[in-house]
Amino acid sequence: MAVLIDLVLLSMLALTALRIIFLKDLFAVVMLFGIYSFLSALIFINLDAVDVAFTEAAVGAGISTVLMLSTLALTGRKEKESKHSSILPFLVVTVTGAALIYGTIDMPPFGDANNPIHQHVAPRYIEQSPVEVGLPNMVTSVLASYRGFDTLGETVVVFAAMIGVLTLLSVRRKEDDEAPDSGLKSHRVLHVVAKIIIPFVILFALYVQFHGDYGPGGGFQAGVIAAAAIILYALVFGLPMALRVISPKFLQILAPLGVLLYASVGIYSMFMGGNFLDYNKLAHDPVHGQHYGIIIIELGVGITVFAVMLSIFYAFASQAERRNVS
Amino acid sequence: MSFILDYYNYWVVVFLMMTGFYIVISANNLVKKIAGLNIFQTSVFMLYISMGKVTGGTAPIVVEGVELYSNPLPHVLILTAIVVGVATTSVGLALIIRIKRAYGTVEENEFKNSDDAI
Amino acid sequence: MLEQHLAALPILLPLIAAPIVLLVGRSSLAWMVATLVSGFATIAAWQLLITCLASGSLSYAVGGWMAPWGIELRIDAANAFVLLAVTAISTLVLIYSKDSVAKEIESDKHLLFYTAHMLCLAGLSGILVTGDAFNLFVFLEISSLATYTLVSLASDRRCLTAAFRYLVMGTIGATFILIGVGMLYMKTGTLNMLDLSVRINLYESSRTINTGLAFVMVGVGIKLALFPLHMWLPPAYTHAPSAVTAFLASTATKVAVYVMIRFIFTIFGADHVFNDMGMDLILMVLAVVAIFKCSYMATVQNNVKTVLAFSSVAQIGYMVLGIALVSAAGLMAGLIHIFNHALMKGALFMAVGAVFYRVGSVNLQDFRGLGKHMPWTMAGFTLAGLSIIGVPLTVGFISKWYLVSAALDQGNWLVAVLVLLGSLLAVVYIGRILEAAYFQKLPEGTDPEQVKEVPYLMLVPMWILVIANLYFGIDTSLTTDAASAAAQWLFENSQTSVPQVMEMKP
Amino acid sequence: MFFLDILSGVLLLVGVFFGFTGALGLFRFPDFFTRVHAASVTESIASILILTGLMLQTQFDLNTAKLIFILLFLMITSPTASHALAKSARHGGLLSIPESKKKKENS
Repeated sequence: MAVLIDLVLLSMLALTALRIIFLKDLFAVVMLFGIYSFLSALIFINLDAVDVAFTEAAVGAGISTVLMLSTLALTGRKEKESKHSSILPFLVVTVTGAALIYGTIDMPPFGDANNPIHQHVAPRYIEQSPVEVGLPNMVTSVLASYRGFDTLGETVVVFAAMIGVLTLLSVRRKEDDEAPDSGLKSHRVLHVVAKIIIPFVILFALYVQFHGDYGPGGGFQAGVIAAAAIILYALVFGLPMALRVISPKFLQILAPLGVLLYASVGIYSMFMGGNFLDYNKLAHDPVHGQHYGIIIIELGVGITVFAVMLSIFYAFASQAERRNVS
Repeated sequence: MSFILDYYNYWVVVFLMMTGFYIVISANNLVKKIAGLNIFQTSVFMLYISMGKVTGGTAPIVVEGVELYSNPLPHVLILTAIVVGVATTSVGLALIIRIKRAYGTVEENEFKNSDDAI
Repeated sequence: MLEQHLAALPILLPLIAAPIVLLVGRSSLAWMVATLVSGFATIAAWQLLITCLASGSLSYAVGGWMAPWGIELRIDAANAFVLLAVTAISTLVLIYSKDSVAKEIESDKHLLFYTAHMLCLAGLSGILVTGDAFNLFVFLEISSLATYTLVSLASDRRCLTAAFRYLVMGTIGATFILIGVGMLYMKTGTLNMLDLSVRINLYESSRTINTGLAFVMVGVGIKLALFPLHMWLPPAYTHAPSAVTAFLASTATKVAVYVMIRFIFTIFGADHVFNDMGMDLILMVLAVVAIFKCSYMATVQNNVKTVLAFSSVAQIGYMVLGIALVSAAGLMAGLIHIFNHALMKGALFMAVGAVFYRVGSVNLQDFRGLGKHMPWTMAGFTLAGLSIIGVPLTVGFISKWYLVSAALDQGNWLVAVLVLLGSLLAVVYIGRILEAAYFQKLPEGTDPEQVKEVPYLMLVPMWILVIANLYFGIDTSLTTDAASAAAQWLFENSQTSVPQVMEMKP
Repeated sequence: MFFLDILSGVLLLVGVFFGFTGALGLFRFPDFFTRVHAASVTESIASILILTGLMLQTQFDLNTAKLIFILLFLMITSPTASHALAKSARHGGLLSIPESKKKKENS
């Protein structure tokens, strides 16, 4: 049954991807990309990667699509016909693809429990992590503890993205501009529904943040969801209102603080005599120490991701505002 | 038949990767290039997740009475990679907005012509 | 406590400094914090190099989890050597950048510049120090994102398209590396580099692993601007702000060369890569073509930054050539050239940045008469330029010497001759600039009062590098010791196929 | 339990049928407004049926509660989304087919 679902989803993915090549309407390209992301999230669920599916749906289909749409609003939605030939790219792709297919022939069979990756390294995560780290969600254990350094790097990547976007697009806040024409002003229904929904979305973000140890979720997903709540607010009530609720300056302080919170756990464990990010040293009982460590660093990740995603959205959205005004 | 069942997943993933890669290198419009880049990366994520699957296993969250779990390590790697992907996407899109403002176009051949070579 | 964590310091210092720099709020304060932190990282790198030369290699288990379950930082002579070059250049560039950045970048973006610089340094150090193949990808992306940001900070609009092209190429490269690492992981079940090398050797020959190797090589090839994949580099280096170019040209591609060395020698094993796959021939041909094609391109450019950028691609050819000679001597020549080229290009780009600071553009005709009006800058440029050519008593000579003798050791006359011929092209492109600077008059209508020497904060770091060019060209003990130790270590461990089998018990 | 399984199966099948007709309508209907109409109406009924069918498959524990919440949110958000779409189209000046015909005749 799983194979059947897999096949259907994969063929839908292939169709979506092929369609994108030939489409000239960029709006449709972006929507199809969102569909592509959702479909791959479904495949991830089918392949047991629930955390990944969650993230892909929130990021690929959510944030990325929103950002692409706001870019399109500024750059125009039609791709122009180009005369340059597509033979060379096709050749490159064929050769690369052939190399990959050649490589697959020797691959361990799909789904076989005797594959090397299920025999080495991973068994310890599966067997020992509930004891050593004490969390039922192995993905969180590996993410936050065994490979916590990767996750620190990931948080820094997000931070670097904010630096990049802020360098390129500056958020300008106009105080005097009292009655902005943005937002879906006449949509009474939307206003009411948004007001009902947004608190629940934030509540859900908190749930995902602190329940990540037990189920799918964690700081990253929570940060994205919380940012999505504010983005929804900005879309419905207009950007200036959102800027008044959470100012960009505040976000620019929040994001580095999240990174520092994460790093400070590592520094603290160094002072307690362990290596960097050694949570065992945080409390007398190593498992408690792991627990504290993971909760704090997940919070750091959540704060940074929330601040970064929101300030990136602000930066993009305020470009669109600027164009509307001029 | 079992040969196909063992590998069909990887083959489709390779096809998807190459579709994304083709869009990246052939598209003339920068936004489409970025969309292609995302498709390329998402397909690579699928490669990783495919290798982590164990037939008959469940998601790697401890449930009483379940013995066989899929491999959590690829999931962790891909969580990180997804975040890296969105970071790159946002910087790329920000660059596109600036290019549009500076050149008035986001078609690669058009702004290539409007500057000297290099 | 510091000794225990020495291996982690070069990453942690800039990594933690980056958010702090953003928070301090004032440009001058940010500059001070960044420079100090970079200086401390240099000291740590120096200590690491000394430790590694004395005692082999260091390992640091992040999070207290033993490899291969946790992430391991692993330092030996090779990466300590490159790390020293990277951190030292970063410190000097930061000192230099105070005035240069004030001139070239809008004042409200200075904080972002220093933050991005710190992130870039953290990423580069992370790539060098980590012993985990996936962790390498993460740090690669940190440094790349920071680099795109840095390149796009310039005021010329062409920096945007350059940065975009760099972003697309860089992301394709990183994704290729991701695919390659995925294939290795699939066959071995591990991501730790040493563990990978042990387990790869269990297979006689596997298509999946060979494909993984090919993808990693192409991905790294993009990152290091190996010849046919170098097209992103000249525009990026040309249009980036001067301080950024000085930093990137002398560090980023070098780190990518190091990654290539690490993958070939530590993970796959030189024997497998070169004898079974025949990579040495491919790399050698590409390297030689790079040297000639790009040196030639350098001779016909008008923008001096572009000249030096093409020269960088050509010089990368020399490094790859050293690797492709497949001998400890060749590898040593490659490693020495990584270090030496960082010194030369750092000094040259700083000098060009100084010219930009006063003249406002860096086309060849703008260099006319500068020998008289900016004597110190142009003297520095001349010495570093002689070093690129490979004149005796400079580091360039040392690199070429070891490269040629490594080639001759193998009886490879052709390569030795080609290396020397390549230097002739360097004479042409450096000579054109010097000719303009010393034998022509300042163009009409320029105010000689305007064109004068740059501030000391720019001159001093430039001259430190110039003097280093001369010093390491005369007293070569440090560079050759470190490089030969590193090359021996890499080469022997790669030959005996199983370096140190680690304890595999949980 | 057998009875519940049958019931849940029937609900799921009917839900899938409605979902399918919605997709068909999305493709086959002539203009924007009829398409939105097809998609939104069938989507609401399909999601009610499918989620109820799924609830019957659970052990009536936390998962059931989660499904109820999902249903509640879908009931609020999906009609709102359709409404917003249609209203924006209207504001943007998009006309339905009879209207555009009338406009043509008038002009």
